[in-house]
Amino acid sequence: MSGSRIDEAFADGPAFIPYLAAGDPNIESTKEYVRALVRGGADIVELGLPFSEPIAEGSTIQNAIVRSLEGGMTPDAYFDLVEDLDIGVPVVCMTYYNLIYRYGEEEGPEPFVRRAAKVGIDGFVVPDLPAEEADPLREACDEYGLDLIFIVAPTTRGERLRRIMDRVSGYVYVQARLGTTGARTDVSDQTDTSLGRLDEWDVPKAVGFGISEREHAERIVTGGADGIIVGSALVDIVAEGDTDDGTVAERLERKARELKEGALAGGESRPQPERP
Amino acid sequence: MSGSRIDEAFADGPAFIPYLAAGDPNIESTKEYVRALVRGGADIVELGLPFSEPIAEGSTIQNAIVRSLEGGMTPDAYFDLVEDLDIGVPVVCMTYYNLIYRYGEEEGPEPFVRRAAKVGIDGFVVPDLPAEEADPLREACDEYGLDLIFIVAPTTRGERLRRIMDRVSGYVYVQARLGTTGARTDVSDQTDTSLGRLDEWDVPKAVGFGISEREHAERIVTGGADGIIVGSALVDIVAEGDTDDGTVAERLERKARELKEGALAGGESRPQPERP
Amino acid sequence: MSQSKFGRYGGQYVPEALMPAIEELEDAYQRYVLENEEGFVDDFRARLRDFGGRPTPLQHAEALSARYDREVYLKREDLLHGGAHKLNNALGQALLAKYMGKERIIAETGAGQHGTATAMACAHLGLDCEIYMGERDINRQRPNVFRMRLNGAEVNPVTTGRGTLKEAISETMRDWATSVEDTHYVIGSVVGPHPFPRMVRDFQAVISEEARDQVIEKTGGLPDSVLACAGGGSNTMGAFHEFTGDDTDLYAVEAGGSSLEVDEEGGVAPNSASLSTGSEGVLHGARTKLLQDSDGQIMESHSVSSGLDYAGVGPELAHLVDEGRVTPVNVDDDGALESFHRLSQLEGIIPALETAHAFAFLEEEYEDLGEIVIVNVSGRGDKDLESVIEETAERDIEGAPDMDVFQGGL
Amino acid sequence: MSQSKFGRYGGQYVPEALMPAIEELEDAYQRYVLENEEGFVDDFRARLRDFGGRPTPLQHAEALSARYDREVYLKREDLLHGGAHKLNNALGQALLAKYMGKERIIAETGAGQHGTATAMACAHLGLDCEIYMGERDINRQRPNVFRMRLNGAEVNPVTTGRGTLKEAISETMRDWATSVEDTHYVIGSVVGPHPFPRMVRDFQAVISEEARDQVIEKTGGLPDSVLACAGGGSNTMGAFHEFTGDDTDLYAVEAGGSSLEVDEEGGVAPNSASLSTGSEGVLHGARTKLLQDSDGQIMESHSVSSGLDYAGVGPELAHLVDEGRVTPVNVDDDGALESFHRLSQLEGIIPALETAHAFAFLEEEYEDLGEIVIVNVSGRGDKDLESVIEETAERDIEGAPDMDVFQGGL
Ligand SMILES: Cc1ncc(COP(=O)(O)O)c(C=O)c1O
Ligand SMILES: Cc1ncc(COP(=O)(O)O)c(C=O)c1O
Repeated sequence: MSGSRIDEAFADGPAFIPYLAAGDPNIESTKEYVRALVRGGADIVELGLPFSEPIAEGSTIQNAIVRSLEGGMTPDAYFDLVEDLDIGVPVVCMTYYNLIYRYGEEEGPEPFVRRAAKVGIDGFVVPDLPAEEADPLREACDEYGLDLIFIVAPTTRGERLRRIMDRVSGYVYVQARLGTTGARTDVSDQTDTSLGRLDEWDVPKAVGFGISEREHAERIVTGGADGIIVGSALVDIVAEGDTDDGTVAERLERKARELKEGALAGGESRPQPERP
Repeated sequence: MSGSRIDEAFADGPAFIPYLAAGDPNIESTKEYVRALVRGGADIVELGLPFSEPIAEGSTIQNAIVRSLEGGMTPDAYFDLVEDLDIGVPVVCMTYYNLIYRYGEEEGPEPFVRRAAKVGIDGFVVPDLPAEEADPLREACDEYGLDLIFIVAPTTRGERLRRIMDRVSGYVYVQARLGTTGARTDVSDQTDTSLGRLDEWDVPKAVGFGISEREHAERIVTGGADGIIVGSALVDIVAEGDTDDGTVAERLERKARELKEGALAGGESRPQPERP
Repeated sequence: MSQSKFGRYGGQYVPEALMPAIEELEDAYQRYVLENEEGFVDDFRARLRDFGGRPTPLQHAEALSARYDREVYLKREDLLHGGAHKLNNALGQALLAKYMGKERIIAETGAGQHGTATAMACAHLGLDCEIYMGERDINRQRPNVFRMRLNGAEVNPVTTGRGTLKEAISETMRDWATSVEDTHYVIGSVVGPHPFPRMVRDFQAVISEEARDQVIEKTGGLPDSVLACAGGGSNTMGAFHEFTGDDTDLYAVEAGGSSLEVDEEGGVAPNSASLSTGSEGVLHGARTKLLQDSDGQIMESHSVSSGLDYAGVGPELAHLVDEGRVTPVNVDDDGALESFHRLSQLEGIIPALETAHAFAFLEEEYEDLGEIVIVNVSGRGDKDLESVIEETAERDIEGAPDMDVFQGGL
Repeated sequence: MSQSKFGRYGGQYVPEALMPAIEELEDAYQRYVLENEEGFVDDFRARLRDFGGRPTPLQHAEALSARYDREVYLKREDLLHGGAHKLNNALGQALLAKYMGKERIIAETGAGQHGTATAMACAHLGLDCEIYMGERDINRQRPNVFRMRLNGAEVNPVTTGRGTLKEAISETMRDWATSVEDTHYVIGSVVGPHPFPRMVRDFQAVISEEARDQVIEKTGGLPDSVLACAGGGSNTMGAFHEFTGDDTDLYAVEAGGSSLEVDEEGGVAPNSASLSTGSEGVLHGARTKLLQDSDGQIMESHSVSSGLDYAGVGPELAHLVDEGRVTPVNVDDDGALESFHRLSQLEGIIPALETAHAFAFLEEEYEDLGEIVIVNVSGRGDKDLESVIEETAERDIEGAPDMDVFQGGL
């Protein structure tokens, strides 16, 4: 659990982790958008591999997934996309377990992980895979040196929390509020409590679900987060398309910069965490 | 059970008994139509007092009843109509029991019968009043010297037949076939059998239900009937209104003549019954 | 032979052509139903159980009991196959017809519940079936028309008059007068000539037989009152019969329609409250209480519920009212609709609009009904959804859900 | 704690936010359902009896027995309150939620039967209720939508995907992920994460508990085969559970839809036969057999019956099929429609279109089903009238009544 590319991404202060649905609306655009986000300051990129039943997503990302699937996105196309990216920051694959489980000829998650490692993916977030069912994927990740990021929810406590934190690597995805993904206009009070519960663990804590503004980013990092994850606010920009305000790529870069600045500002207003 | 005006109507050979719904389409017309029928040879007139639930009638007479009720026909209007008629042949009131039962202030059929007698009605046919329920009406009729005609159906046999024939006066209404009133194009085979069953009784037998043509009339009288009752075929003419073929009254008179001739022809082709 | 009258009511006022069939039926009723010849009654009970789903529960209604601060029990005839108490009678008569060797069944229907029950019973027993239904009712109760057709029955529209139950009965009697030799007329309520009122009551009495045992088992005693809606009165008599010897108050809840006033001129009584407001007369084979004008012409009745929309009522019920044993009461269309929504929301039971009348009376008069009240849930409301949408939209019904999405029908 | 897997199937593949609620539910299931804490099971059984109408009959089907020359028995779940077996589960879970102190119930529904059952149970128990339903299903099952509204439930249309059951389940899970602290998700079949498949089966097992006793009482022995239609599989598991230890053949009849062929390109499987043609995968919380493409994307399923229109199936059923204990079979839309009409006409029972699938299999394969056959009549067809009119008119269905008068709908 040390020395992965993901770990390094948290080394220089609070990380900004944008999410996009791969293939929304097509493969070439995704490459362009990801690069724009990196230019804007992304430290890690979460790239969604669309699944037809995205039970953890709100309508913004659901719609992105529909666009992507209609554009012909498949696991193989996804891997090719990542292979082509070459962006210099770690890529985390966010998808649902069935796609991982079904991939390849052999049974289980191993073929998927093997291929992911090969194309340069650094870790996974699998929203429908709680710690209880994660052992096969955890093993395959270990074998190929990939991180397996778990989500902790506001409802995760005590024994459960321990079970998850025993298995997590890369960072822990702190779900800022109950519910599904989706941009909000406020910061949930649950966030600070959730972060507090994680004090005793040394793994980086990245907060997601609902962050859409510079101020959110700042407040959350001030509250103790090591990173912020932003998805729907960016997917909204993709969905809007080019406007008078700039192309999608331009606006993504601008938004990324703004959020990253928020995170940095938050980082300065609190005692820097000791990093190992 | 002797010497009533109805009995006399059967004295001179087979009787022709037309039926019309009183007040169809209005009172003045009914008077005109009844007189036309008498000119055509009617020996007795059955004049229907319309009841809202005529369960024994087919659609022809149902419609006539609707027209009459919509024209404002009531029991009192009916009595006035009959009182005005002055046609020289007996009038039989055909109606349903509720109108008889409800009439007047006192309970039971007596007020209705009293008034009927006063306006010159000679008898009743009440299709929904079987022998079992007829005693109160029979008594009132006896009191005022009116005949109470019963219907015998093709299904009426044995004990039932006896019970009816014990109570009948004027004539017995032989229902030519099962079902409701309505003009037909054939003569039912049931008719002869029904007539046969009545041989032992000496009261006049008039056959109705479905007779519409001269030939029917002839055949039925040949078969032993003492009279024929014709309703729907005449009501059809009323419903049609005046045509190129003549006014309603003219056509009713013509039809009556034709049917009466049929009856007479039938009478000649069989041994005349002995009359007391 | 059984008595043809109940006090001054009842009798056999039918065309002579039908009398032999009625005598045959009296005989069959005596032998099969009263004397259990050939095990008819056992067969009937077994079919009611296995095909019909008897016994139906007597349910303690928690929300209503709390609302009215007394123990309210529901006799759940809505759970009977077909969705109403009507099957008790339809199955009994269709089976009797089969024992009598009849091959064809005819019946009238108002709400369509008796028609569907008869069609189901005939399909179950392999009998031919034709149903007469007023054209207006056909339009008010389309799903039931379709269900009858699905069960293989013919549905004959009746276009005379206002096209409701009264006309349908008249028309079925006309068919019977033609077809009487091989056909049995399965009349749908405790109306018509003897022996129908008595026989239909006997078939429906299973309701109170069960309910009486059940209420004793659940409460240790008898109910203070029993409530049932009354159209022709079959669920009423079924729910009351076994209690008539007890000290239980019996309420027959009629449809007050839109008003108890009568339009003599138009021949319309905008209600179906023959027990409450009617007068003695003869209709459809029996002397009973009727809605009629001063001449004796039968009025067009009205109710928001097709199954109560009838100008007459069973002669036995008329007699029990005269005797003071049954109390006739009535509630109006609005009250019935309100109760329809109330029961749906509070108890999770969507009642027939007919049934809803009994609950409307409960709402109005619960204070006088004693500690233990049984309401007969004569049927379920699935057949009424379309009517409820329309009628609720026309009114301002307390507690109704927002109907907007259903404008334009289902 | 109970086992979370059935062989290789089952498990708990859900977002972490839900896991604490699922653990809480496991605990409540253990205590209340398995150990009858606070008399939960007694309370549940009493309500099933009095509110639900249990036991339902096991009826000897005379016409079908003659037609197939063997003894055919019908387990009459169509007589349960609400019109389908669904209430067994909905009432069990809603009651459990009440014991757990939850105030709000959410549920998904396909045919609307689980939604109506849940809405009824919630009205009965005084719980708030919201139902998610695919927009397409809302249009196919309007009367059920209205019934839910009448019972005071909100009905939330789900517009993603093809707007059927799969999408409704996903959307309900999303709601639950937000509301998990005060809300219980009443899942509608033996699907979803552990403990749902086991718990729903336990609530539905009353079907086979009764049927096993009843068939022994009626025939002196056990049936040679039991047939039940399989969507998610709750009526199937309910009808099979108590027979799994016996020597009785168990047939899960799936919807063959219009074809068993799959359109990989379009992402559509024009059937819902996941047991017969599906492959292993993870959906809606469990590992089970699924209709999916070679990438693992879930296919849009199809069936003429909304209630079977689902790409997955209960994990226990998948396991029993792998073990050879349950035989998966399927019949197509046409066969189901034909059987719908056949049962309506021959037995006087209008079945749900879902249920009709089991009868279609009986018609096709009766020769191999042995002497005594039980068919589980999972529901009644009142909700399907509109669909049947449309679908029958589109096809040339043997034995269907003339539909002309119903063109344009009910
Ligand atoms: C559910 C229901 N309740 C009551 C009635 C009224 O009939 P009766 O008074 O004969 O029970 C009907 C008639 O169709 C009905 O369908
Ligand atoms: C009548 C009926 N039968 C069967 C089903 C299929 O569900 P399951 O397989 O869970 O019993 C449904 C679902 O709605 C239904 O309504």
